[in-house]
Amino acid sequence: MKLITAIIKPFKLDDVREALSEIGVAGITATEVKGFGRQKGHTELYRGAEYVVDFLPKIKLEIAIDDGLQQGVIDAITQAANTGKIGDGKIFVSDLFEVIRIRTGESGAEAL
Amino acid sequence: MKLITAIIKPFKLDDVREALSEIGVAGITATEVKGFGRQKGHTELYRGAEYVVDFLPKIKLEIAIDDGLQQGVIDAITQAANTGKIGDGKIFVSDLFEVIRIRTGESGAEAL
Amino acid sequence: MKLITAIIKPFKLDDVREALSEIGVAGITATEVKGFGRQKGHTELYRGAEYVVDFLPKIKLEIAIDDGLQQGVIDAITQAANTGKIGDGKIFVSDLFEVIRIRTGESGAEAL
Amino acid sequence: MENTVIELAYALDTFYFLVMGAFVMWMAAGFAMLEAGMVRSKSTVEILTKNIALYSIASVMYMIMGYNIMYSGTDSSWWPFAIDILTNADNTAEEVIASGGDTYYSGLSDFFFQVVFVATAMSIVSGAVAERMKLWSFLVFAVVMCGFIYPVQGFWKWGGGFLDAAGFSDFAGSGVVHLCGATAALAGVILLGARKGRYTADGKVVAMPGCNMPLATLGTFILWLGWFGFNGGSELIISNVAEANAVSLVFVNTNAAAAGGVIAALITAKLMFGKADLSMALNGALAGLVSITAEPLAPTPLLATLIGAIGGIIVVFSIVTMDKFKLDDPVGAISVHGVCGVWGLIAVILSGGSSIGAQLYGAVVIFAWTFIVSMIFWAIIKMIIGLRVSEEAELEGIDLAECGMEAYPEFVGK
Amino acid sequence: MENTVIELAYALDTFYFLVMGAFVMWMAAGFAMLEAGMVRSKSTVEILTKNIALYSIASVMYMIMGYNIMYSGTDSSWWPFAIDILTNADNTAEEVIASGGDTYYSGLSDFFFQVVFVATAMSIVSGAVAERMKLWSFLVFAVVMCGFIYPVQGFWKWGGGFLDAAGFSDFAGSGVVHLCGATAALAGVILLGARKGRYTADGKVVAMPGCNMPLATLGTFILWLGWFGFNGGSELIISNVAEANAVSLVFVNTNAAAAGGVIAALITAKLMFGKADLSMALNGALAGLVSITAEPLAPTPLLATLIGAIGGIIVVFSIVTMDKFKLDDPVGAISVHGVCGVWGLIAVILSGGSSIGAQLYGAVVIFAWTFIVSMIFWAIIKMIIGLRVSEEAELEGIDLAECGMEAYPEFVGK
Amino acid sequence: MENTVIELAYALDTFYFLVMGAFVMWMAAGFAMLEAGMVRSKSTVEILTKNIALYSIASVMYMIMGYNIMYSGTDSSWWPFAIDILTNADNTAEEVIASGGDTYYSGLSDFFFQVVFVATAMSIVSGAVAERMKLWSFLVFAVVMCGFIYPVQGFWKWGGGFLDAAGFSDFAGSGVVHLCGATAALAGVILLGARKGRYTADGKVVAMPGCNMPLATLGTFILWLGWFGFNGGSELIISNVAEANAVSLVFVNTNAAAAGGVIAALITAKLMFGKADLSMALNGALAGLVSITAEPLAPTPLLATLIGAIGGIIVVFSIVTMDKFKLDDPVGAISVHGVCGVWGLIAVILSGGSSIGAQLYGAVVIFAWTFIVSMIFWAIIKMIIGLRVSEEAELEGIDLAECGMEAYPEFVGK
Ligand SMILES: Nc1ncnc2c1ncn2[C@@H]1O[C@H](COP(=O)(O)OP(=O)(O)O)[C@@H](O)[C@H]1O
Ligand SMILES: Nc1ncnc2c1ncn2[C@@H]1O[C@H](COP(=O)(O)OP(=O)(O)O)[C@@H](O)[C@H]1O
Ligand SMILES: Nc1ncnc2c1ncn2[C@@H]1O[C@H](COP(=O)(O)OP(=O)(O)O)[C@@H](O)[C@H]1O
Repeated sequence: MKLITAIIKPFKLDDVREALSEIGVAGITATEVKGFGRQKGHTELYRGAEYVVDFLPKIKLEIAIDDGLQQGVIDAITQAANTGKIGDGKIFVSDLFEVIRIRTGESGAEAL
Repeated sequence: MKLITAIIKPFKLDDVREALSEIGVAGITATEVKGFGRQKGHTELYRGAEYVVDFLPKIKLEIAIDDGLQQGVIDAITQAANTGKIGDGKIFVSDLFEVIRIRTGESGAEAL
Repeated sequence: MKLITAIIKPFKLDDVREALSEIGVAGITATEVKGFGRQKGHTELYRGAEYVVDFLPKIKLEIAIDDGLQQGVIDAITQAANTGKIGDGKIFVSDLFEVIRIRTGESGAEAL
Repeated sequence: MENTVIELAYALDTFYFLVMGAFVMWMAAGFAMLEAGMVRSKSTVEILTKNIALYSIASVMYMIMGYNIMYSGTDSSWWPFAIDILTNADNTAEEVIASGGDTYYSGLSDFFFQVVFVATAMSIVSGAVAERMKLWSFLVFAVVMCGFIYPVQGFWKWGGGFLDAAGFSDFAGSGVVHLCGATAALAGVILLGARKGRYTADGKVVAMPGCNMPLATLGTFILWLGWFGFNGGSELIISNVAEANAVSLVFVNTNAAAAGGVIAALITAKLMFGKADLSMALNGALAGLVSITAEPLAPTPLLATLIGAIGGIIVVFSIVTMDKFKLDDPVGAISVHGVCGVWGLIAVILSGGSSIGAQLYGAVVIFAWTFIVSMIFWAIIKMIIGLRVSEEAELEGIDLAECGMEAYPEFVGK
Repeated sequence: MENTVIELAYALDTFYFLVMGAFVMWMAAGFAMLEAGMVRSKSTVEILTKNIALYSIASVMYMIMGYNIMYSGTDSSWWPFAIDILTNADNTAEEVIASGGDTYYSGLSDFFFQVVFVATAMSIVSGAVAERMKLWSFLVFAVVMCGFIYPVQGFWKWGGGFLDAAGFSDFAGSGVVHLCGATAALAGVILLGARKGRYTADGKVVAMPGCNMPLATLGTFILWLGWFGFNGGSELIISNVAEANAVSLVFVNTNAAAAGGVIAALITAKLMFGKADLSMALNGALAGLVSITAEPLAPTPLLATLIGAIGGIIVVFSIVTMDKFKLDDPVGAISVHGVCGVWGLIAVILSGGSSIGAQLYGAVVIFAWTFIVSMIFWAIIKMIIGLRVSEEAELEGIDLAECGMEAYPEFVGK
Repeated sequence: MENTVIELAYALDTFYFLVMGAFVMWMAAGFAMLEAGMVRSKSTVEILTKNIALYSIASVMYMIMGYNIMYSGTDSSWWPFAIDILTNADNTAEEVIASGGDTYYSGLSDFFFQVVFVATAMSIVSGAVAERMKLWSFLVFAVVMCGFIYPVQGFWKWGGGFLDAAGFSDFAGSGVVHLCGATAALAGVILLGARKGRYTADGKVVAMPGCNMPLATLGTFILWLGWFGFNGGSELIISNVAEANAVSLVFVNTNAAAAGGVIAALITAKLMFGKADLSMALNGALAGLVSITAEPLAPTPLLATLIGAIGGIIVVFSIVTMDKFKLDDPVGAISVHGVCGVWGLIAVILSGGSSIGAQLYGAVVIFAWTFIVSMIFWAIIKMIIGLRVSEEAELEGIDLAECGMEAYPEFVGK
């Protein structure tokens, strides 16, 4: 099994969720994160003092999947989250050793 | 070493933490996340317009452990976080290559 | 490729980001997390009832890097985040199977 | 010429009454903010809805029956019933002049002043039953409380009923308003039970911190301001030197008592818990205010400060004690308004205003009436529509269950 | 001696005016909080900035021209123009005494009371165009609105112009203030368009929940309190029995209408949507207040409650209907102040205060004037500096783009 | 009959005094909200605690000694000492009548009005030392400030001391209240030092954005409203035509100056920083208010607007300059109340109210007295219990260290 971690722009969340649902992904865990990268942060102002906000709001999605879905998930995210502008984000893929569903105790692919 | 990632219902946090402490887990990192899965979201209302909240509040726990503890941790979480209702969450297990304690620079099992 | 996950004290974020920039890290994803560990939480009070806050605010950094950078990143974080007091945090290293840049579709080291 | 002066005095007293009434109306916002600050975020929309709805229900119920019950002018000292809907008729200039100034304010201004009082009494209830009571059950109780329970005991004292005849003294309502509201709240809390998880099986108290302390502080300041109207307006007249002085003294003493309450509660909390507990300081202010409400006109400012300070100490111990009895009152309303209300009634004797007997008699009567009748109505509501939201709804937050809305949809973490 | 009494009456009426004016000024805070609570967090700083700035602009523009236009005392009933800057001259004691009391309040107190009214009208606009309009475009419009558009139609009614002559009745401004403000808002909203993502391509309405419901509730309570000044002060005099009674009745009816509005809106929402929608209850309170504003002096309290209640029902349907027409009004200002403003004007006939013809005539004239002239000025501003922030700025939040600042820099999640 | 009129006038003036005093009391809530909005969330509970406690301490200290010092009626123009605790005695009707109306308000109403002024002065201090000063050290200073430092200089001007004799003019306290409070704050800030991390080693200013801008805005509106009482009440009498006009003019000018301050600060900030900085607009409103406070009765409304506007410009530059000197003032209190306080004193000469010499003399005396004596007391407190919380406590947040409580336990992110 694989864990797909995607960092996306917040307002793309709904699009990505729909794209993933369509290809049969049953579960997603989303986290509000702050990203630092090529995309420049912005300058804010408070009482005459400027300050740079380097870390921009992003959403991190974690999706555990069976190996076979990997390419489909990557494609779905790459399409749905793409705006073509810097800061669209990244997808990371790593191995998952085991998955367990807490409610039933099922494990492996059944637990997804 | 292994990294155990568990998605649980928020109000189960204390129970799980206690269960883990009992079996000797020394550290946990918790993140507030939003989960999408079999458990249905709810419909909210604002000024006559309904809207669906698909993503439900969950807590993600990350626990780095020595390989030997794996089954114990999984069992502890599975029991403590179980309500028997949909949405109890998942446990993911993945490999950890290395662990370092920042304060001392210790690494490996000693750093846990 | 590797994924370096570091749990640090919140007020060390800027120092660590700078240290990482200096050694050429181009991207970081940060998450506000709560940590439980050797560092004791504190007791708060509300209307005469005490309650213990076990989970302390921490920042989790996730940094995807090419294998070669691993030691440099670990050293940079270990130095910049160190206060010598309990609770400085941990660094976890795990394998990354694949990385994709959403904007361009590039993958592997190029996507970092 | 003389008539013009009488009219002018009437106008001044009426205006004074209206302004004081507007200050008391403002207390509705104070209760709303205090309670919204001291509940958890998942119960915030519902408590706000309760607050604005209860104020509205109080306005309507008191208009169609409560005011008439309370000031019926009946001969009976026990059973005042006389339900007439308020009209827009008022004293004519001729009547006022003929009275030689004995009729000194507009009847409608009196209604306005009185209606905001019943809303205050009802506001006390909402805080105590927060986070778990069904919205509509609460609103049904508001109908009964504002239309019936409160006005009847109000009649006994302020309408010229038997409590008044017995020498019971209650200037602005430590008993009639605050104790009455707190007693209805107590009956509700007993039938309702504590919030889930508030007390552990082994008897420990689990803190459930209020989600927004600035709002709670704002609410307290609003109430403090409003109290100048509450007590200051209860002199009912200001148009001569003696009365103007009296109102001034009431202002000074009201302020002094609140100040005493804050300082005493803060120090008590510091000594007992080792920290300067803001939530206790806020309750201390209100405790001081409730304590002086039964008699703000006789004490010197220093005595008023002490009366308030004792209220501030009492409230800290009372809140801790309530928890011992597992009476879960998220905002401390029963302690602030009930326990300190009784203290306020007793404190009247410190400035020689009444006898301890008369004061206790009044307290017992108000408590007994309100407790028994409230209990009956709460029980009826419980039987018919239930008092409490489901366990699941409470856990998830009463806001979603009852109002389908979040108070802070973009912020909340846990 | 008699002169002293005349002076005293003048002092009382002036003081009454000032206090009522201060209550109305306080409504500026009410609008600011209501709007800040009902927008999303990323648009909060900007809406706050708009609110404090528009109040300031209103104060200045009305001083240098608006007041003179509105109360020019010209013979023309159409075109009042007379621009004099306000001075600090006022009635002398001699003049007052010579008038035998017909001059009964300070001219400057009148200015103060009037200036807070124009700020109210302008505040209505800011809520409707929230989250997407450029700050400075809005402020330019504020200059025109407060210096010209509002005062001209105000002159037509309150300055003794042709609407007044036509028998059109509007006690405190359901039309002159609320309908006028809402109409300017409507013109702005039409030219501006809806917030991005508010209506989907297939016509569905996307809820954009307000980020801070306690603030919205606080704002509503502030407005409720302020409205006692708004309506109560519009009697303009209090210094005799009849007038004191009148002001009292206005207070009672204003409160009753608001209460009726809350209850009706809450029940309507419950029946329509199945939940007790707080945001509708809040709008219901304001709807009730707007509805009674055209005539708070004639109805009985019960009728006032009903007038308010009908306003409360109307506002729920109106808000839902606005969305059908894709008129995006984040706070419901057009429904509350415009639709209920018209209802308020019509409701005058329920207590026999005017004819339906005169009332509709007034409503149409105010609407037509304000709509056309506002549209022209909005269009000019749109051409020259644009009305709307860039799509990117709107998405990221207008706060950063316009004010460079976050409202809740430590809290916001999404 | 004549006596009745005198009594009536006394009642009106007293009532006016009480209402204005209540408005000023409300400023305590304004400071609390402003400060709570402009500190970081981890320092919010503590600043709220400070605010409610300082108000309480001011009430008590002024009652037991401050009021007597300030209005001792002593012959000495330097050293007024006379400590009597306030009693509930007041003018009798006979005295008032005998005075022929020269005694025109209740002595207790005067106390009430004065006591809220000292609380204002002390509130200024709390904002400037926020986020790092020990709670109890601050409260000890409040005891000294309200009981001694403030009343002594207050006596010099308003109690009939030497500053008054010198022709120094300060209508409502640009100097006596605002400059005094700001000077005590400055002394505190100097001894206390900046918040950790506020200025980098290489001299850069690190912004520490306030955590809740709606609260800060609410606070500003509250202060604006309260200021009508602050300035409007300082006329002390309203019961004849000339005085009623005077109070009206004060209201108009107070409002105009605040409006001018907002507009000028907003434009200045836009020009200097490129964005419409809300925090500066808020400070601009207060700057305008402070600027007009020394003389709101002589200028025309247009001049008042300009005086306020200049205050609004000054405050922006002053805030930026303070940071150059590493004087860390989280809410800008020293700039708003101190720098603009001096400007206000000088602006008196614009309407011919005094000479520049007398005004500077007054400013220097107030500054010197307050600065030196405050410095001494701050230093003593520093020696005995310390002024500053530990570095660790400051980093973690002063709320936990001092109050053991979080302001927003469910929300805070970073
Ligand atoms: N090496 C990295 N490790 C972890 N997260 C990264 C890394 N590089 C980028 N990110 C995340 O992806 C987001 C977008 O990256 P950025 O470089 O701004 O633009 P792009 O996605 O177009 O390459 C960042 O805000 C950050 O959250
Ligand atoms: N494939 C998945 N990848 C990542 N997270 C998942 C996945 N499936 C479920 N989750 C997480 O687990 C939570 C519970 O899953 P859900 O399907 O609702 O019920 P259950 O735990 O009973 O299977 C979800 O809210 C989500 O956070
Ligand atoms: N085994 C673990 N798994 C996951 N996170 C851990 C673990 N141990 C510690 N942490 C994280 O690291 C933080 C610091 O750990 P702690 O034991 O308090 O001190 P130290 O870093 O000095 O060892 C914790 O707050 C927690 O977030």
